[in-house]
Amino acid sequence: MDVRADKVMSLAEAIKTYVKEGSHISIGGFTINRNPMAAVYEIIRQGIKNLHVYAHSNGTGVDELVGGGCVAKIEIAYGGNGRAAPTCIRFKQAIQKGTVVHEDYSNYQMSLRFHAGAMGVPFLPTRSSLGTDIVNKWGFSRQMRKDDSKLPDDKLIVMDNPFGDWANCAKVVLVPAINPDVTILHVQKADRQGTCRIQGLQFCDVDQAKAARNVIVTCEEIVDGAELRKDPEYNQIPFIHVSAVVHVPYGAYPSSCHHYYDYDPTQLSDFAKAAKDDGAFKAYLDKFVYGVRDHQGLLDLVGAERLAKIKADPRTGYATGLDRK
Amino acid sequence: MDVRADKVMSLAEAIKTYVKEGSHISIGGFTINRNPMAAVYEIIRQGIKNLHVYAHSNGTGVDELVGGGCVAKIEIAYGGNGRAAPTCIRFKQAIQKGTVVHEDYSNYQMSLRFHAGAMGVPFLPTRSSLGTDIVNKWGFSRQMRKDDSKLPDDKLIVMDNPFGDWANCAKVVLVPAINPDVTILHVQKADRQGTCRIQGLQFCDVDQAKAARNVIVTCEEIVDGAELRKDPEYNQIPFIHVSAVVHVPYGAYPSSCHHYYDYDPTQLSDFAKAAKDDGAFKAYLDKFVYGVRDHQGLLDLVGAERLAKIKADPRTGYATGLDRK
Amino acid sequence: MEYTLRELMAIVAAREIKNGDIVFCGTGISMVAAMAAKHMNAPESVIFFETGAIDSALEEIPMAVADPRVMYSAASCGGLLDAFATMQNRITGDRVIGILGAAQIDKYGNMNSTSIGDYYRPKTRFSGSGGACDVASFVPRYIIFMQHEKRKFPVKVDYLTSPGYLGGNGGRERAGLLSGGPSAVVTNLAMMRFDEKTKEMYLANYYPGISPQKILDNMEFSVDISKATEAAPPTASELRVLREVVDPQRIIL
Amino acid sequence: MEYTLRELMAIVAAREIKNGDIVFCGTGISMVAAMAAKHMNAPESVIFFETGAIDSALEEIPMAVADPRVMYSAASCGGLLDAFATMQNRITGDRVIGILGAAQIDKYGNMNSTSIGDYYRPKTRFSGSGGACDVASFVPRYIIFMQHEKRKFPVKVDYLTSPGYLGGNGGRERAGLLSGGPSAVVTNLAMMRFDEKTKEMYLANYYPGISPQKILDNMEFSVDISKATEAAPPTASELRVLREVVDPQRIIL
Repeated sequence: MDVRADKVMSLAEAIKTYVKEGSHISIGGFTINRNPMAAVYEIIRQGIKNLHVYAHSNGTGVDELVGGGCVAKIEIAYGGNGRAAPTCIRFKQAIQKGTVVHEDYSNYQMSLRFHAGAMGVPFLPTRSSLGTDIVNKWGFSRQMRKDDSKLPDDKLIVMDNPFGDWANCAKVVLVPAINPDVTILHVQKADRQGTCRIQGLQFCDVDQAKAARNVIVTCEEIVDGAELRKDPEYNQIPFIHVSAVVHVPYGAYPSSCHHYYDYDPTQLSDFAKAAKDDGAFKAYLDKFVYGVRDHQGLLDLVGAERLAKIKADPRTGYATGLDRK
Repeated sequence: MDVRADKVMSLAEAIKTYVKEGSHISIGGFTINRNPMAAVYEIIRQGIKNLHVYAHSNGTGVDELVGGGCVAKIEIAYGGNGRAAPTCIRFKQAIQKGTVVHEDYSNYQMSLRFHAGAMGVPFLPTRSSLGTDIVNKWGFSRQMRKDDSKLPDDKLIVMDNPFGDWANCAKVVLVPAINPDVTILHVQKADRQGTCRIQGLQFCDVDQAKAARNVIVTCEEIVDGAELRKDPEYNQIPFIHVSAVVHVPYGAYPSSCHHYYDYDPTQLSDFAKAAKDDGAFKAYLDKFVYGVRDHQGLLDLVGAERLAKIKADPRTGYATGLDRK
Repeated sequence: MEYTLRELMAIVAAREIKNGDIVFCGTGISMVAAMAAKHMNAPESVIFFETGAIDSALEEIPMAVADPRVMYSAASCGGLLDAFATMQNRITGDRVIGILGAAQIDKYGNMNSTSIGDYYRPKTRFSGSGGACDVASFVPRYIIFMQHEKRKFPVKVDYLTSPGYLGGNGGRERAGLLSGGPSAVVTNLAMMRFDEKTKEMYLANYYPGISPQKILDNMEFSVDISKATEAAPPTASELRVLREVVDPQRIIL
Repeated sequence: MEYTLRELMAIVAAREIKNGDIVFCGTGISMVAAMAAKHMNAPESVIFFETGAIDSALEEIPMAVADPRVMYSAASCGGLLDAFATMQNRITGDRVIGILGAAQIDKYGNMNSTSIGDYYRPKTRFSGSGGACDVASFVPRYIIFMQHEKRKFPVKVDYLTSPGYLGGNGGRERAGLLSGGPSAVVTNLAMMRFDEKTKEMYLANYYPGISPQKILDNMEFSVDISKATEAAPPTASELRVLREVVDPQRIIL
């Protein structure tokens, strides 16, 4: 929450200011789309550890954060990444090795938890997951919850419908609100004050932003506020929720950014291949993350030819006919 | 819920098909903006009675429905209409005379009730109204609720936060979902299948639509679906929620429709004046509602000169410099 | 310089707004006060409306919170759920100052905007809560506009629409509400505040030319007048903002 | 005409979709099946994705439900809350048919897509629910894609991610879930359905050239095979839709 007129800063500064060891964070986007990848790489590069991550289906970004050794705990609905990795590979390995403490929810539940945080209520109800292990198995024990004031006392609560059979519903599952310390989004357009316009699907980005104590927005373009205000109904996030605005062209690469560029099937598949082996993965990080100064450095490694291939077609918003095998 | 490709019909037919004696209805818009006035007049003209109305702050439209003798019960947050009528005049009179049974909520609570209906949950929580008469005084008695399966057993329920002090919250008020038999909206643009694009503020229109069993959309323009689909992120209501599409230019008149026309201060104030007196109000209805065949008839009475005065300026979306005293 | 009491009301309220505040406002004089503050003492304040518009340009004064004039050049135009979440959510909500009005108010700042007499068959029906109950429930401080008349300051409100301090100190917390509550009552005669300990209304400032006794005569309950001082009259610059910038058409004032 | 078992799977599932259905689908073969149905037996069906896109044009097959290919020329692009509300809400939800997949399924159609072994330190970790648990909780009928292997049809799933019929007839209702549940399990060998009374899985159709015994050999639990008939092989027109219209790049198939 911040009303300053100019919040533009460098990515390194934004991450250093708002993402701390042990921070509870969430990132925007979904699997292979609009993940704030430049910010994810910067977090890895700055060596920020022990993050508590709230994820619905943030495929690529979350898998790299896990792979980069930044994550201690994760609340998650889905650790998959489309065709490149039906289960995210570093995530899979971390859970199997027990290096990340995890707790499972459904996608709708995670969405509702951000929605509750944005609304300012302690919980929201849903009819999802009754009778399942999502209700029965808690990743974080009662003791761990009691010891940590940043965790609710219960994973979720099953309750009889207090309005009898209203809405023809016998029971509901209450899921607790999430208020991340920081949410990081990548959007197409933002002004210097932080008002954002997202094109294409919004996923949970808006609630993730409104629920967070601080919001870092990376964007393809910084545009004039007056321009955005010509159609205020298309600006999903007003500046009052935003702490930092960072200009990062291709900031979602190698995930896609609708109307700007497609996902890069080559890079996603190279990442998936490297992720399968600890040595290869170290080499991958050394080359693409630690070995470059910033996101432009990574883009230079990828090269103009590959970026040209994923350039969005103006009609469809994606790279028509892209070889995605 | 309807996937037919062409749902265009006349307003008379849409109202006759979906609005019945005793129907539970809600209308879109807010005080002096985007009320579906043509539909409201058609309901009055068709003499449909005993409606149960769910209203947040639908000023003009609700007041005319009450004045037209169509309303038996109303759940409402606000019966005011801006400067023309700080308290809606026919509404005020009906409550004072006891001709309409009423129950009060707050605007947020009514919004949440539609949101719950759209989400398909029996209730949503809020921190609003604890300690107030909104909690203590029920318009509909327990017995009346018990006898009517279309009313929840409780007006609302105060509950201790089941997650302890999570979100620093001790108690919440649970408000029950609303699922109207029919919701009527006026929007700027719709295609023949019912996908809608609203410009300017959305109020509660989208949830009111998604919560309803049937939705009638009146619109300024029927546009090509392919045109709307060029920017699907700006289409707030997909066709699956819509039952009928009706082309009614100036369908919100005398309330405003952003980017098309402003509210008509003269007509609103003439209505307010007439509404104060039973005889004058009868004459008003005889002239503007019963005395015309359809909405075009009303517009003809108003005349081109008055309509020209409220024409929206392309820059601001309203009639700049309009005399509104 | 000549001024009306209504102009002074707007200015007194505007002075309550701090730079950087997020201001929730309704129709009428509350909108005038919020707009005036933005042009006077709080240039970086952000005005928003329950209908979902945030930081509107307000080139012309809106006649209602759904007026298309609140949509023009806003940072964003959402809906009611967005607007109220901005207040219920503590991250943004703790920065909001609300401006409300009512038909009745009691000594603890509890307000009635619903009806006078029996709820089911009232002598006089008003508009009802609208967003007032929500704002009064959610935000840490809010200003209340009132006309100073005896019947409008009763010992007990006929219907408690919007919570002030309920039964006094700790009343909000016992009911489960967020702390906070009304910070000022601005009338056509005076400005009242609430005692930090008892949460009872007291006279803070009487307007130039208005005696504290006249104020007491226009209230059913009595308030402490011992701390009262005279309010500063409007400055020429404040009046200029009000008359030339905020409401040149004199729609509200 | 030659065909692969994977092609037959997609076609068998597509045949389950009725004209006018709203089809929830995920990535991979479920998307192929939904798209095929739209070009075959259910031209007026509406495909939507948990990411919030409704009735996308799908000129190219998406590789994920967040693929920009689901955004192009959709009726609307919202977010996850919109998509799941469409299913949880009975007005639209009762018209939805879901298509899901899993790592394990039991005889009551309960699915595991979370992990094998101890939940806290699993032998194998999968993606987790995603929207699968939500869809299985909300919609009146859904199709499940499975690879037919013994370990994937266990007596008890290691983690119950998405509810089928839980403990059998009345199980969903006792848990407080909506009625409904899985209507078909489509594998690379057969299609199974669930008995109306017991809610136990039974063999409905075995694919041409596959014996019911081979199917039983590939399951840990046994199912009734007495009602089984041979599935109709794909027609030339079905294969043409699949190969030339739905996935000409052979990205999924």
